[in-house]
Amino acid sequence: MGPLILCGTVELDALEKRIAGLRSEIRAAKAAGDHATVRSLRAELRKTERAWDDALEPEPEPAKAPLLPVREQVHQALTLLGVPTAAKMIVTVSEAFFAGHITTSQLTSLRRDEEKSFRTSPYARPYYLCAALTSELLSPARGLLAVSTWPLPSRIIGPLSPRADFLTSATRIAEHIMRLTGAGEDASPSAYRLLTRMAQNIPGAVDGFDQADPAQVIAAAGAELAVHEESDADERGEAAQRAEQQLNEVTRLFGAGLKTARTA
Amino acid sequence: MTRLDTLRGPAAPLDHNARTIAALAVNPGCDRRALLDAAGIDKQKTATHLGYPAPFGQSPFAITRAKSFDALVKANGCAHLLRLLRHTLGLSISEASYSDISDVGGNDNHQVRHTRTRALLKRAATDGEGAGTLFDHPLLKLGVAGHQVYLEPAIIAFQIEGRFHVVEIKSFAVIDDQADAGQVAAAARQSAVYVYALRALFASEGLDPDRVSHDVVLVCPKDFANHPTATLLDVRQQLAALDRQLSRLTRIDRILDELPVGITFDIETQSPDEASKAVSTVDARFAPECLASCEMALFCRAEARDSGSTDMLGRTARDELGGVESIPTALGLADGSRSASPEQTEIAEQLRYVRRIYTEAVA
Amino acid sequence: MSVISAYARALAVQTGRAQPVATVRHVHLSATPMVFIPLKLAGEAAAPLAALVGTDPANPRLLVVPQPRNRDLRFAFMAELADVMLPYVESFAGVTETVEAKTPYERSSDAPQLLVPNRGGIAFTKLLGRSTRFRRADGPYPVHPSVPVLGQWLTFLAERAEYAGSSALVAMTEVLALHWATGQSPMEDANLATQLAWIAPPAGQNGPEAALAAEDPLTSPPAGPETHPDFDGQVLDHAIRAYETSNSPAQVREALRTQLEPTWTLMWQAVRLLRELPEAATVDARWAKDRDQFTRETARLADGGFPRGRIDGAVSAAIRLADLESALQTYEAQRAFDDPLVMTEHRVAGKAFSGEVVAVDATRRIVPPGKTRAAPRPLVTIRTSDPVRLSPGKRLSSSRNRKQKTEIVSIARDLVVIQINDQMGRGSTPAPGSVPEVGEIVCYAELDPSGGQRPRLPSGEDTPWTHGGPPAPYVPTDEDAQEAWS
Amino acid sequence: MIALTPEQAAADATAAILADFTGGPHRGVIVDSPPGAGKTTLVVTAATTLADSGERLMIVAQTNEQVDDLTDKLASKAPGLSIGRLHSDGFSVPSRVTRHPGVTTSNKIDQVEACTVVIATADKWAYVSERTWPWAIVDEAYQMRSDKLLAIAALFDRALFVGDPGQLDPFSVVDTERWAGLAWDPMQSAVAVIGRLNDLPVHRLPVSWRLPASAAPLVSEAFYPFAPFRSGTAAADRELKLATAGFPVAWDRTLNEAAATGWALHELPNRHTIRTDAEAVQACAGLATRLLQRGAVAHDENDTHPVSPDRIAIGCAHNDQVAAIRAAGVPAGITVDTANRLQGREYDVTIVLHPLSGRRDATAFHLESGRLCVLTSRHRHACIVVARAGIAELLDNHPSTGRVQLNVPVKFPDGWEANHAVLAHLSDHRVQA
Repeated sequence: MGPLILCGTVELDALEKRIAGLRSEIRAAKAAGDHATVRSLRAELRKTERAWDDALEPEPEPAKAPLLPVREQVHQALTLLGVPTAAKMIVTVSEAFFAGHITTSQLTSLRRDEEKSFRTSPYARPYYLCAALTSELLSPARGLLAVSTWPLPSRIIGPLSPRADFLTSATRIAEHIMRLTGAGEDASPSAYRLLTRMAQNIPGAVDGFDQADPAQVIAAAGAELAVHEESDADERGEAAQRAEQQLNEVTRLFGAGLKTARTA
Repeated sequence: MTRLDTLRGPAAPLDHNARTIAALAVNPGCDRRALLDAAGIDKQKTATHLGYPAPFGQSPFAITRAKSFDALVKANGCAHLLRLLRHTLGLSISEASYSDISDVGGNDNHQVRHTRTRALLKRAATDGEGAGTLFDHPLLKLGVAGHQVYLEPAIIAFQIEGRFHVVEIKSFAVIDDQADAGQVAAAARQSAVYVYALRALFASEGLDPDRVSHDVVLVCPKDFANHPTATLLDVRQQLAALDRQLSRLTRIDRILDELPVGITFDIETQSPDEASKAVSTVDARFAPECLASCEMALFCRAEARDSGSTDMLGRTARDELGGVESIPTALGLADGSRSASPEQTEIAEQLRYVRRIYTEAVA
Repeated sequence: MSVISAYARALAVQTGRAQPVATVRHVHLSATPMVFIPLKLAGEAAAPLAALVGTDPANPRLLVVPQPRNRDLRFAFMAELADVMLPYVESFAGVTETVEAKTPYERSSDAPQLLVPNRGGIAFTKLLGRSTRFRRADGPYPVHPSVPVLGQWLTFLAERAEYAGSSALVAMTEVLALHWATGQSPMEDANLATQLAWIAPPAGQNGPEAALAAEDPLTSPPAGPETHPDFDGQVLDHAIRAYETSNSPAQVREALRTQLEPTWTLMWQAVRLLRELPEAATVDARWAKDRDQFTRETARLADGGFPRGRIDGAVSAAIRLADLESALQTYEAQRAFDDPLVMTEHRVAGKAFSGEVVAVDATRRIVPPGKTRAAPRPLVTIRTSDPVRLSPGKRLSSSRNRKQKTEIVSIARDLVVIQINDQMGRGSTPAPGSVPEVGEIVCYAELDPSGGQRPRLPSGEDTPWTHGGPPAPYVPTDEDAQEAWS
Repeated sequence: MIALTPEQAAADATAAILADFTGGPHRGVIVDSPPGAGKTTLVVTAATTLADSGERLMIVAQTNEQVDDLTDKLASKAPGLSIGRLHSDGFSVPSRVTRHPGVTTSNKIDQVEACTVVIATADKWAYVSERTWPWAIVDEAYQMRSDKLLAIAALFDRALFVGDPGQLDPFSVVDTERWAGLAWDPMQSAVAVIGRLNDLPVHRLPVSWRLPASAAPLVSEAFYPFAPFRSGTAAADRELKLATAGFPVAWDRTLNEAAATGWALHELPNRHTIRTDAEAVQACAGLATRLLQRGAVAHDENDTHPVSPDRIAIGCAHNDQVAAIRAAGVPAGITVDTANRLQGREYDVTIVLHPLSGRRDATAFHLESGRLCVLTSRHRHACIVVARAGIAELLDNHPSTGRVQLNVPVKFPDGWEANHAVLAHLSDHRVQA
């Protein structure tokens, strides 16, 4: 590492000289009232200062390569949840239960890639990560990912579905924690944190700032779900029927509408 | 091509949004600002062209924070929001429906979204219970100075028992039930614009506009955490002020009439000097408070300083100086080097007295 | 603002330099003040980002939070701050003096003084105190034991700052504005760099030139607690990313140092300027109050006192309001009696007048209302050219004897007749010197340095039904200590 | 439904209040009373009703003048009643109080506590302890700061709070934002704090006996938008006559307009001035002088009397304006005072120096609705407003950037709106000087 430091010092000296030079040029330009030059010099100054900062620092190590492919980690999380889910939640669940390390940015183009793959060779894969469909227009619902093998009604999003799906996912997370503890393992603290956070938004699911109890969450979420279930199921069923009739095999998975890909 | 288009030049007009409309009430006495806004001129670019870039901006950290808080409140089918509404307004458990109007089947065209907004809200208003509770990203429309402006509200409209509320999500903190009064006031002014536009929509659909409540649901982070909390904010006073400001926009014609023929503020074809002369033909009403809110403020301040205007000392100082407009005049009256006009007799007498006791005390 | 300060501002514009609005220094300046310049992360309520702090102008301590969104790093920062501040604060607790009073008591001979750049610095200090004083060293989210102690002291100092005339925690721009009128607006005076540029422009520059130059965020970064948005976007964001990848805070430190050091220099320049002013007569008495409160807080904390609650109950709010009003009334009066330049503000408002005594009826005796025996009530006639706007019966005080009560008897053109009501000794005629003499120049004002009396209020547990009944006494809870801080 | 006469409406309201106060389940009853709605009469009636049934009672008012007025009226109405007037050391009680044989005055509570009714200012009551009264009446409760009530609330079991919600709010010279939003914010009025912390019945007196038919609708709409009231008299019941015809000059034209319509706006040319604008000051003093010179006679539902100096008041916003107007030569006996000190008082004719006259910018102080409300609701016959032109523009140009605190009930009306409403009305009565 010796030579590197030496090199860095030389580089630092040069940069410092340049910074000092730029500062005096800015002062001069300012005194002359040449605002345009001041602005461009300032930008240059900031760039140089950053370069100086960077020169002071060693290069960051590259992140470790993932063990499972991203789409499989997503599938894992979605299978646990059983309902169309937004990227952020998928990431959180993956981390809490599967020691996953995907980031939301890795999920942004996932649906588009899956669609491309499906169009090229339909049903070549055992499952596709696909869209949820809005009940009224059967267009892809913004930001949600689903699994192609699920029954169509569960991929439909009606007005009550976001709430119903939230309650369902809370229930399934609680059930999974109970499965783990039942099997003698314990869920991670982040799994409990996630459950507690969700429970705080379900009436009667948790007391104050306590950690949520899975059984209590299941009971409370079930109670509220019972209120919405029927109308939500009706809406979804009706829309699913329409989708079966009106959509082709691609749009049934990835949604109808003008800008399918863009809204992914 | 209207005179306002001529003023703006070839650049496309800036869109109004709730913030710019709310800003109409910030310094309504300023002709310069009124005209630039009415013509849809980019004040930021204009000020930069004139050599006085705006003295403020927004930190990327603040922007990120605002976005992530907004996402948090709406996450999981608005789970946080439903909790808050159930708690503060007694929303019943069964009312949990959520419609997103940020696009219509993937189409985010303004007209399409606005039509959908109207349809959904009308249905909710006429069909009664169960016909919709939360409406995210409604696209509203408002008549401003004679033309229709689309408003892209970062809000949710919300119905409870036939009354509609605006939900405003802001990322400033509510600590021990108090929040920064300046930021709350700004939020109230902006929300008032949405309430106003929503009421206009109701009226045009033949619905009672009073079904849109003047109580806005303000959602903010509580204390030092990210946990959202809701407070009801009564915006009746802001609505009254907005109503009056909108009705006064017609005075633009009066300002235009006083302008030299053919004048333009176009910054693409004019040099900074030329543009600066042109802008100066419209009077500004500079006050130091402008520095926090108007992109043109540094230009206007320099103008006030060059002319020795008492405006640069602040509104209170100006009032204390009995309305004398220039600093040299005030000091001239004080030391007697300038004789007072009849309407300056009183302030001159006071200033002479002030000068005498001030000089004695400093000595 | 009065017409006096408006005039002084106009004069500043004309002369190109700030003009005095005080002839003496009205704040206490410690021999070893601690300068504290905190910065916060934009968009967050109270996420500390950095601070430059210390008592030695040549040796500031830079503290930073390399990733301000990380709660553990924030508390590590607070622990570090405690490491600087607590030894300073506690160093004053040991040395005391005995105060001669009805019941003599011990008072710290000196007390800590914290100087922050502006009003925002005080508000942020208060928030830092609020966000740390309920923390605990044990339980689910433990912090370093010094953090809640620091929180208690920051809260104490921030609450002292609400009292007029306290010098325990002082915003520099406000102190400067108390002594100088610049040629810019009061709003712009909240910028320490431009304000100082008007007061003491660098050689070769006048005030307005220097102030304009000092608006450049590159040479004079904001004095906090907010940082400049361009700095955030172009420098800080980058540096924080570098920390996340490298785990080395060096870049963040360097970036923040550039933002803080110019203000550090300005703060000590301001201290030097203020030291040049002679101290006003009553500064010492007010500082004694600060020392009293400091002594009490030290004792309270030594007894394991709870952190102060989040809000005042009905009774404590009423008591505080009365105390704040009394402190302000006293301070306003003391300042005017200490400083003829401050008194001009009251003279021009017609609430005070200055003039020559032209007649004295020293032997006058009357039976005062409600009394049965005659008592000396001398009359003094003063000729003044001030625009007196007081009416008969108004109570006045004067700097010649601030305790003496006088009242206006009559005003006719430029002649004001006042009656002296007390402080004339026990004899049947006034004691020598207790009544002004003909030819003396005197100044009387409708100002009461005594601060009035605090109304008698019930104790907290006796809060009546009208005010919601007795509140539950404040006991810190786990919930307070665990309050999420993300 | 048959419309009630003003007398019936007022009697019904009083009966309901007394029933609620003496027989209801609440510890407190709030009565909102618009200007001149018979607040004092209500207090006297409530006091005598309680006293007649053998109950002991304490009365709280805010200033010595209010206490003396109440004592005088109470003693006149019920000469047999034993009344204790408690006052501070060194205060000389005026003869209008001491002339009543039933009144005992003292600065010591033990000298007066045996009286059936004990009456004092809130400040004096704060020094009374270890005694309680079953009943209390708190007068001018909207002027009373919440912390003052806190100091005396332990003295009574049940209380009637009477006051005018449209007048000036209590204020403090210190920054009180720290308590903003708290239900017990010490800066609120006594009524606000009891109302927020207790579920108490609120009654309203529906008729103004002071304000003429020409003024009640405007004052009601501009300042009491959610608590409307009406005038107890019809237009024909009140008449203001000027004995001499006057000259065709501005002052006389203004007086003519005021006499004919009950309102006049004496408008001076638009100009920014210092607070003690000499022309405006001169106009205030001059109009008052001319009014006396022209021999104004007031005819009302009770009698016909000349408008003597004690029936005229000049009101303004600041003390220095009061001083300037007094110095400008106002005939002896005419009241000149600030809005704060005119609260609760009544005259035949008032002359008002508009708080916004000659200003370039308005501050919250000058816009406060309570200030304008007090100034424009003191008269039985006519109100003359003196102002420079340009107030409409000032209001239009006023930036609405005020601070908003969470959980603080919005105060209605907003000063800005109230000012607009009054100005719009006055523009129909404008006389240009």
